[in-house]
Amino acid sequence: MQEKLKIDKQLEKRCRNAARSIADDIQSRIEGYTTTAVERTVIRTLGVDGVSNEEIPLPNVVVEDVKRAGKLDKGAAYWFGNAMLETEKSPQEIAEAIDRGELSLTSLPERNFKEIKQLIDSRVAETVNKIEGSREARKDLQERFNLGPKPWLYVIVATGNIYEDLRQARAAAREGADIVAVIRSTAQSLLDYVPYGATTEGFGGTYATQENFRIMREGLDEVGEEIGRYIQLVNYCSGLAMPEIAIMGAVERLDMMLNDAMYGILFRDINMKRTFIDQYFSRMINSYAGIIINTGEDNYLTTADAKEEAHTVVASQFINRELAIRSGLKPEQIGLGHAFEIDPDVEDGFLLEVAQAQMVRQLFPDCPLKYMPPTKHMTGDIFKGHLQDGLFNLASVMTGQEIQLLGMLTEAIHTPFLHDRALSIENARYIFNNARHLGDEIVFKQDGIIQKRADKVLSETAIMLEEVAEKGLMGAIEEGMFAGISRTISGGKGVEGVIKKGEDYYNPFLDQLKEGLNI
Amino acid sequence: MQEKLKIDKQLEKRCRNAARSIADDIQSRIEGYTTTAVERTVIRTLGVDGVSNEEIPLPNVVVEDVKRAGKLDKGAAYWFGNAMLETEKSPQEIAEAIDRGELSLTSLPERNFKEIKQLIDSRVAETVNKIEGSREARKDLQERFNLGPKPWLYVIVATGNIYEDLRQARAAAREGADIVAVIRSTAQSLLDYVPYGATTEGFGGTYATQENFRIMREGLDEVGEEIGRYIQLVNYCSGLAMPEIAIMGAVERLDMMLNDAMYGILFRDINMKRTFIDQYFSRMINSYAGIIINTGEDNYLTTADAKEEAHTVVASQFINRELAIRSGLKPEQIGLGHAFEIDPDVEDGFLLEVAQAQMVRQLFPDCPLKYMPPTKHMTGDIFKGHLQDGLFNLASVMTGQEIQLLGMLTEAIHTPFLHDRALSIENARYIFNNARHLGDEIVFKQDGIIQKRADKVLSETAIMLEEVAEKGLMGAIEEGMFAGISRTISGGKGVEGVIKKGEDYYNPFLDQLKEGLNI
Amino acid sequence: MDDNKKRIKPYGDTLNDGKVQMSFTLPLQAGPEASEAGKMLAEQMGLEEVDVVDIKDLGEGFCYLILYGKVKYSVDRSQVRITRVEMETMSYYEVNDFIRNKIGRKVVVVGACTGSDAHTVGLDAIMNMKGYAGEYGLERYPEIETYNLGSQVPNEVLIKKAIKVDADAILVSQVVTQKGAHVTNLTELVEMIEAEGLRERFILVVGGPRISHELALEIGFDAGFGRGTIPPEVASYIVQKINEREGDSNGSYDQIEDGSK
Amino acid sequence: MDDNKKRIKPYGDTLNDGKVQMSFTLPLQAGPEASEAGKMLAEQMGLEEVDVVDIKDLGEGFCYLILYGKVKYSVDRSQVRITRVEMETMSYYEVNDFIRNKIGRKVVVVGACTGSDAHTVGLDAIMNMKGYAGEYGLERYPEIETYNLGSQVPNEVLIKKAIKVDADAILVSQVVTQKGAHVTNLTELVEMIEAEGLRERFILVVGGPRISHELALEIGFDAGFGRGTIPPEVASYIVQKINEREGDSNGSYDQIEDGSK
Ligand code: B12
Ligand code: B12
Ligand SMILES: Cc1ncc(COP(=O)(O)O)c(C=O)c1O
Ligand SMILES: Cc1ncc(COP(=O)(O)O)c(C=O)c1O
Repeated sequence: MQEKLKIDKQLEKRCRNAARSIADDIQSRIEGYTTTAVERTVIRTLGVDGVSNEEIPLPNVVVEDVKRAGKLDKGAAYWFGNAMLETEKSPQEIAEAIDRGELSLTSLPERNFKEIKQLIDSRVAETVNKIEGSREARKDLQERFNLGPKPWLYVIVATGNIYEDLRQARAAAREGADIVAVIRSTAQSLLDYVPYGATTEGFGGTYATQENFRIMREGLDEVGEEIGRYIQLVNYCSGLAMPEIAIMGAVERLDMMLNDAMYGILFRDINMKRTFIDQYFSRMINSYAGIIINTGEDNYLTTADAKEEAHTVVASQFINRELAIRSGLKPEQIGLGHAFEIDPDVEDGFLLEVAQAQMVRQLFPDCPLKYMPPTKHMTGDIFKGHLQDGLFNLASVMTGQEIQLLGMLTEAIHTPFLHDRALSIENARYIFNNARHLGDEIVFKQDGIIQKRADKVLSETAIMLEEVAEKGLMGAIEEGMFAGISRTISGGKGVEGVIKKGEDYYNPFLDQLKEGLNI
Repeated sequence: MQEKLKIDKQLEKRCRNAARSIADDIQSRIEGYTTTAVERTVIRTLGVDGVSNEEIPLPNVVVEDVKRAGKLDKGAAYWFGNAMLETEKSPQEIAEAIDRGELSLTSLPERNFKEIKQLIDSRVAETVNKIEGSREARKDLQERFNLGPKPWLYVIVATGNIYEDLRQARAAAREGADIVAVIRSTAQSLLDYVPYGATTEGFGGTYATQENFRIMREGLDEVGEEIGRYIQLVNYCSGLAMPEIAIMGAVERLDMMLNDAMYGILFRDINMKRTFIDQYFSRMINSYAGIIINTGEDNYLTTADAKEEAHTVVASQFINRELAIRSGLKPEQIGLGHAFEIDPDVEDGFLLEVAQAQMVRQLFPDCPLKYMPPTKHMTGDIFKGHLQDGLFNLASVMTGQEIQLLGMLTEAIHTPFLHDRALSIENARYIFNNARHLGDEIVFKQDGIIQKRADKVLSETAIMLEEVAEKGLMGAIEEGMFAGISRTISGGKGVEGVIKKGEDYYNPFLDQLKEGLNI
Repeated sequence: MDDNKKRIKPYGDTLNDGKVQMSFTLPLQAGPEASEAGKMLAEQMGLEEVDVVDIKDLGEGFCYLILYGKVKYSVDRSQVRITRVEMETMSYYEVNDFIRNKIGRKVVVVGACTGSDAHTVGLDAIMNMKGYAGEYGLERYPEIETYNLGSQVPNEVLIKKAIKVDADAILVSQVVTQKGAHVTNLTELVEMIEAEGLRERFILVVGGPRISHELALEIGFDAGFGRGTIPPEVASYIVQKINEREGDSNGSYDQIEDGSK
Repeated sequence: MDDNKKRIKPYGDTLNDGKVQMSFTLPLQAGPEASEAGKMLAEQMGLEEVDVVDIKDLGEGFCYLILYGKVKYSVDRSQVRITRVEMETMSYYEVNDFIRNKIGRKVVVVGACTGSDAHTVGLDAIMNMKGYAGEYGLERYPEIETYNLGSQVPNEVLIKKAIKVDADAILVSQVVTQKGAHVTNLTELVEMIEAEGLRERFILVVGGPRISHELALEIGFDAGFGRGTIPPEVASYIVQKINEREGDSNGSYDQIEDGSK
């Protein structure tokens, strides 16, 4: 296919170089650290699950026990392995004993590290095998059922009740949805743990729990079988418990995870270091599990203006991509985010959207793009809103987007009702089918509005990335260069969970992942 | 601007040649005839108006009087002028006397023709001056108020009550409508007369009467003044009283008239000859009055399939254009009709629509195109319907259409409610503004779906036109070549109103129009 | 059946939440007064937690409101009565066999779009050779003789024709319904037929996108067919009805009020 | 005022025709039963001539209906009561002058998105320097001292801060309203403030796209601001309210139930 836009190769190269140096810098700053969330994840891979009487998840209980003793710098796995050898109890029993106050990991005699490592490594290997099993199962099922044509129709469910969510998801799948995301309850990202079990209450969304993942997976596989199409399941790998969610998703065969390098920092005021460390680790898990991540650049445009700040989105895409690659994610797993958020009153706004979508398409030809619908400029006028979503769908099919999060005509009013979603799917199917090959048919004029817009945004992107490279990403965030939001390096939630690794830090899961991913 | 489609000049030429010979043939077959409707129109130009006690319009009473005597071949004007000289009464008094049975035009002594001609010609000249006055007034007002940018937003009102219509029209104008058409009551086209006075009842539309025209004109001028935009007024110049409506519209300053060479024949089963004669005459009036005609090719697609029969639309456009030119209409007055009527389930249907719209645009660059919205495939699903209208609006702005009849989301349900129209206008304004220059930005691929579709339709058009030229248009209609509807030459309504002109046939209005139009 | 399932309520995202979307125009300028008036109206309609999500001034003293709310009413499922044409839908072949075996003569059908209605596509879909939605039209049935009089046929003309060809059934299409045009038209037809004492002689069928069987019965027709009707449905109804009237009357194919569950 | 004008009814294309569009999902499969159930429900809501124009099966035993009808109810215009924040909206300059002349000290305002709500854009629109819709935010007002605590602020933290800076007014933004989250949150705040005996000390203001003044009063706030609020409205309200409480109390700016016409 002929390139529809001319991309200035020089500018593109400058962007890539700057992004590379930004990512390398971040990597070098986080390498020496672990976090409580990372450690909890390792503990989970050993088979600890469930909650205490006070509903505190046992992985938290375990890690808290080591942290309290100030000995997390060796890695929780070390202490836990030691306890397993010493007590000859199962991981679950050990965790329960700690919870009851009968055991403290760091007060046991220390065994030989080799012995510990042998035991723990083999335990972890079981979990790693499980993940591989999920990945294989996905491959098999996708071959058997097929995936729908792209752009894939991505819908959200958000009733707060997992059983209601499933019902709505099944209905959506039958109507043509390819991907279902369960939106999380409003405050979950700030929880420094993962809730447990099936949940039936939540605000604006449903808690992400392992059991909820399982229920949805099972239900979607059932409906997939029925309709002969594999339905992809999505959740959020973000917030203070990010890597734990990653492992849960990997085991329960989620297919995509919202997972952005900066979202938590900017939009949830989570500490930067904490975020980058958790990010790196969780992305390795996603990578290994064959999960596609969805980055969240769309969010910038909810606080910044989409016309003025378009380049910040592209800059962030370059950065997200470089960081993701450093976690072993393959390009086809990096679902870079962007959005259709220009004020609908802007003359030729559609042209600007097409310019952006097409440019991003050409800049990242091997990444699946996650395209977000108009949200900020949606109003109570559901009829106009449906049209805004229609143009969004058209821009998508014209520019070859891949993961199409469907807009809802009631975006400004409430989380989607059953029929809102049905109308959205109808909208996308109608537009996609009616303009299926429009993208192949047209070429953009050399010096037209679209080409010029793309040129402008790309050159602003290069300038911005070079500035960020200069300052370092953390410094750039401090200065509010993304989404107009500024966060300090030492501020934000979860900073107390960042721990400097000791010389003898041991993380069996990290090691096995690195090995498996060849990084 | 670069031509977006390649048009095969050879094919185009074949089409034009065939259309020319078709039109010439029709002209030669109608030249020797007049109709009762034409004669009534002449009588109206002399100042006869109003209705009898039985609500029969006096122009009908007058022409019936001559027809009964079998003397219409001389032209009603001759007899009427004679009576004016003989009785020294005013035209209105004469008409009333005939109605009371006190006078029969053909039983008076016959005066000298020169004398008659002198009197009548000067009377008719007054009416012609009035028409010129309207045309000038339009020009002045359009200069003072401006017209909106194209595509012009064309909406319909159809409450049945002229006062309610006006109210809805004013609201629409303020919301952005450029053109308002008052849809006629369902059965009016079959009335062999024009109702009289302001009317407040009608089914599916409002009667076209001179007073109704006046009321709307006045109201729209008022709102035009208020918003600083000239609002164009439209009605239907079709059916058995076509030329009478033309003269009424000319005087009351309508700006557009639905006026198609074949609509009445196909869709109202009106006799062919009658239609072509009335057509020719009424188009001269429209031409002189500076009125833009709207042809009705869109209607074919309500009974025929838009994908399969697209070439019939183009063929008819060539014919309509040639016939119109023979009535003195300038290309910029010939609003050729077409429609967005492909089944929404057709893959790439939008591409086919764009191909057609773009091709027609390039084939008739000097004619304003009247683009009709989806109707047949609209359903009770108003949300999907609103999107169908959205793609229609997009096709229009992409291909430079000019007269955009707005689709209504409730098309399949009821004649438009006030808010249906408001939502339509909002739809068009949103799409037009958002994609204002999209048409200038894109070029269609050489061997793409769009180009190939245009090629195919044009070549089918040429073949069809040559076949029609062979058979003659009347023969082609007999064979059901348009809209799949077949009509016989001698059948249909109003055939009894076709009269062979005598040697000494006199039609002062026709003569003056011909002179004025240089034909 | 448990009580919960018996009472039907609208659903947004929680069973029986009663969520309803509504829109209408009020003869008021857009503003807080209109918004409140819209809310009050919705409350009279049984809506709770009414939220006027959009209000748009339309000029001329009107405004358009879009609102959401929770309706407090529910429908008892056991009370839902459907009035529908009761018959067994047969295929093209079955209908023809039925006529041959049970009626034993050709069935004659006359159709028209009456009054000022010129929408022929629907009637043609049922009557013409080509048919609709992949199903042959009545004209194609070897055992049915059809007369399609086309558009804008006056009621007198239709009746005259039906008498002349000794029709079994008269099919009327009515598409324009604005201001009740169809009701006037259809009532007139029934009255004219009754006045001539011919009501029992014809099966009277009406169809159109806004026609329901219920309405047809009210007006005095035998059956009404709405949106999406296919020819074999109409054929099946006619032949079964003829058989019921003339023949071994071994079943009732007429309207039945049934409380389905 | 003539009676005709007093009674307000929806309008389609004829005055008082009562035309209403509605849509909802029912927990029934698409089909005649669901269509009839939808019609019955609409009839309970006071609709006549109900026409189910579309019905779509959504799977899982649900279907979606779109319908039109004529509502028989009307609203007596003289009975329409609007509960709105009663005050004179002043400009940026007028507000600052008002503070200087009538209050004679800086006005202190604390704002937050409380509970789990992280939608800061609305509150920022009102409070931040930049403002909204071309109007400066409160932070820009030289006579107003502002503290914007941002998102997901627990009620305790907000109250503590308000006490600490001796705030005149507390501004709360609530955007997430699903399952009544905002009501729980707002009620808790009022109760906590009352429990500490501080209710009279603060002017309590809430805002958000689904917030109405009426709701705010019900919950125990002093005022509520909805969609499209601009900063000077909020500033005007606060300063007038302070003046009324402290000052020459030469007018009532509080909520007034007025029957406007
Ligand atoms: C095509 C069309 C036309 C064509 C008709 C061409 C023709 N030869 O039929 C033309 C352009 C001429 C036309 C003109 C007008 N139309 Co028109 N038209 C339509 C349109 C777009 C589609 C109708 C259609 O063909 N449907 C397809 C057929 C297959 O469906 P159907 O009719 O429902 O038929 C099915 C069933 O109902 C049933 N059925 C129908 N008849 C019968 C009969 C029997 C016996 C049985 C058993 C079953 C049956 O079976 C069929 C197959 O399933 C509709 C809008 C729409 N999308 O529905 C407007 C519409 C019907 N028209 C409308 C109007 C008002 C007019 C005009 C009166 C406007 C005017 N004032 O000029 C004119 C005049 C027509 C007249 N005198 O009647 C309105 C009617 C509003 C109302 N509810 O009263 C509509 C709804 C558009 C609108 N929103 O304003 N129209
Ligand atoms: C932007 C946005 C976000 C951004 C927020 C970024 C940020 N920093 O604020 C992000 C992406 C982070 C986000 C996340 C979520 N969102 Co959100 N979001 C929106 C969106 C698109 C726009 C809101 C907005 O910025 N409006 C513009 C501002 C200027 O308008 P406003 O808020 O109405 O404010 C005006 C007035 O209301 C008033 N006002 C507001 N506050 C105050 C306070 C005072 C004191 C006063 C006087 C006036 C006042 O004045 C303002 C100016 O006029 C809306 C949809 C929409 N189009 O409305 C959904 C929406 C609000 N979000 C929603 C949801 C559910 C969420 C999530 C909970 C989803 C999830 N489970 O993950 C998350 C989590 C957020 C959380 N924990 O609260 C729902 C809420 C549904 C409901 N009614 O309960 C909405 C309606 C979308 C939907 N249909 O589902 N969201
Ligand atoms: C990348 C990314 N992560 C996470 C979230 C949601 O996070 P939270 O659960 O904090 O609302 C979003 C929201 O859309 C997102 O885009
Ligand atoms: C060209 C043309 N003339 C006339 C009409 C309307 O004619 P009637 O008044 O016969 O319905 C139409 C209908 O759309 C039309 O397209």
